[in-house]
Amino acid sequence: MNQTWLTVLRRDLLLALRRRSDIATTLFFFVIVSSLFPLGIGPEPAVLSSIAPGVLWVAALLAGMISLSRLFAADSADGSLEQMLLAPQPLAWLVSAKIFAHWLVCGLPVVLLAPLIGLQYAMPNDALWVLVYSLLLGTPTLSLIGAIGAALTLGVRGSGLLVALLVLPLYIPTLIFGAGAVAASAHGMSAEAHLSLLAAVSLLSLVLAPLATAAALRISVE
Amino acid sequence: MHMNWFKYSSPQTFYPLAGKMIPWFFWAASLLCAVGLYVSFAIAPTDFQQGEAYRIIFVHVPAAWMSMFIYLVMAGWAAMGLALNARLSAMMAQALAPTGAMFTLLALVTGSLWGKPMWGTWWVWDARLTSELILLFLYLGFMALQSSIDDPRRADRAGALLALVGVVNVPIIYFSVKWWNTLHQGSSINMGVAPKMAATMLLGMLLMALAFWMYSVAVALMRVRCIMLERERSSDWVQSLSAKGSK
Amino acid sequence: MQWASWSAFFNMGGYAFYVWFSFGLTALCVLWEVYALRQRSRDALRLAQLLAQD
Amino acid sequence: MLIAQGLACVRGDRLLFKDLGFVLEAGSLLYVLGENGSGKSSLLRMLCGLLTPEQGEILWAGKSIKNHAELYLPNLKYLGHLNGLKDDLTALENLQMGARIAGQDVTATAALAALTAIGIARCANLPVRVLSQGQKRRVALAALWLSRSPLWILDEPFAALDVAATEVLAARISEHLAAGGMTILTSHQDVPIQAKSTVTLSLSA
Repeated sequence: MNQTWLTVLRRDLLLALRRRSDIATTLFFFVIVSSLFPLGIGPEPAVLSSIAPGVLWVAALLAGMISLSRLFAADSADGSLEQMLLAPQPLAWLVSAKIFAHWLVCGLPVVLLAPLIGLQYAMPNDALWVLVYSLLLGTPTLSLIGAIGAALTLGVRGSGLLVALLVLPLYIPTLIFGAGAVAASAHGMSAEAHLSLLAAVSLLSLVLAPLATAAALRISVE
Repeated sequence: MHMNWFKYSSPQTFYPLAGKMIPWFFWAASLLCAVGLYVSFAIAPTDFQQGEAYRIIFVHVPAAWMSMFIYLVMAGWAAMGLALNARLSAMMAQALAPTGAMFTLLALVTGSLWGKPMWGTWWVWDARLTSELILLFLYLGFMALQSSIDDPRRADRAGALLALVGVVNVPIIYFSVKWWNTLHQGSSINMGVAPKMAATMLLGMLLMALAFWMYSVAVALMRVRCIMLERERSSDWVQSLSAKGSK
Repeated sequence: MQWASWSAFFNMGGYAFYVWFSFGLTALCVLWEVYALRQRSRDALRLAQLLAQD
Repeated sequence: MLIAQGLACVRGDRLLFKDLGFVLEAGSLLYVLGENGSGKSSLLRMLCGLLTPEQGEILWAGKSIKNHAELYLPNLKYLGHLNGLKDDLTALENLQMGARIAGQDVTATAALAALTAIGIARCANLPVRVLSQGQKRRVALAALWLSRSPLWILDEPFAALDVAATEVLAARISEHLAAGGMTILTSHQDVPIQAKSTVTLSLSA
């Protein structure tokens, strides 16, 4: 059982490694979106540090979202999705490996890069740490929930925009708790409550999202 | 019992049945609406703080209730459609969505029309309005997904799954928005109904909500009839129906 | 009865625009929805008829 | 033993077939014939459980494949008209990972032997992206030399193959049938496959 899971993970990571430009695109998107805000708002450090949590979280959310369409589209086009559906292992289990790979490729780099961008926004040091924690807890949820949207819109016309419409409203709790944690810490308050709620949302989606994604994939290949 | 259900779940038997039910629901809606409007405008007293502007709640609150209620009912039909593979259930879910979206939009617009004279701004980011806005997004997502999938069977099933995912998320979203709202003191205007509300005010709201409910049922039945006609346009029963209509 | 006169009723204590706009818009939406659905049903039947003639 | 009863398939507005049934026993071959658009591929996908029949049911060892997928899927090897290969992986990697996802551990030596059997060993370490259509098909078909599943469902396995490869594949399928396996396939051409019993199923458009 683990053998298969690891194979799916390894295959997706290997593919991402052979197409490094895809990872770079996501990261570049994150950097450029978060750099646009100071240009639009003005360079005052006080203003920037107060909007930083929200801006960085929204940028991370969008960066995760634009990469969603790749999650199952290639597999569906070359037939490896069919093969995965016919594997003896439960589909939800294999899907969770794909989602994990997606997070490693698209989520983790953003988490690691975020504190650097945070420095540009004149964020205090403590808040930078909380930013990393909150993204670490929250970005897996983005991949998990996003996978449902990606599976539902598989092969549908205009799927890129549609996935945004489906998935963004579902991202709201993660955004609220994630950005809230960073903001609380920037105001010298404890971020613990936010982070626990964020973890709760992540756990819930960890349990439910692979099942929903598997069901959506079954519907999509019919 | 079992057979009965299958009988009415086939479109050609449900279509005339729904046709017979629609006028009744419309009559009930009109009657309830008439009484409701009378209570809301003639009997309910003027509010001490808000003056006459508060009378907007007689559409705003029922519309907000209906918007959430319809989403729940929609998810219920969707779940049944997925579990029993029943076409009619999926069609009902699809038929409810536009009406639910309309009530959501009405709740938003009337809420903002109520907010303007009370707080001097068209929009406040309070928990209720923000949740309604997100609910509108959920409705729009459902409708967009269904309309962009050509195969009706896949559209039904994908839409149903999305409605279920949405309904699991609605309480979480509502809770998170409330939490967010209490943390940000700057926008802590609470648009909730005043605690000491006269019984007649509550009665007016209930009557209007019932009227909206009956209306929603009637309109959903109308729409489900349209969907049946469109999907089964080549089947014999639609053919004979359209031939009858043209004579 | 709450109102001294019809004009007081229509004036709504100075909030006429907000109150009547809310109710008017709701009525408009409801009527439009019913009208649109009748139209849709008629169109669907007409299309079915056109298909039958082929 | 695979049993199909009263199957019906609807795609969009069209009824492709109905009341379709057959019994496939160990060692037998089922030929599905029909023009393009007659529902051959849909039937094969239905037999895999990818497509839910509008009516009817499919039984494997007496149990419905829909409710007992965990019993059915380990016994199934399906090859659709999509190859299921990743362009950026080499032929060898594709074969090994594909087998592993199907729940079977395959050594590099065994995978190479499979590629040799269908005559494509020299491409083993090339990324599939650079291969021709026929070569890709052969990489996908090499999985049949590794498969231990008793039931093979193959959609146009002989398309895009040259004469030599066709013969090798036909021999492999005959060998599989002789060992008590079952095969369901669609094909445009006549292929010399030896089977204990052959059932032909014609779908009309």
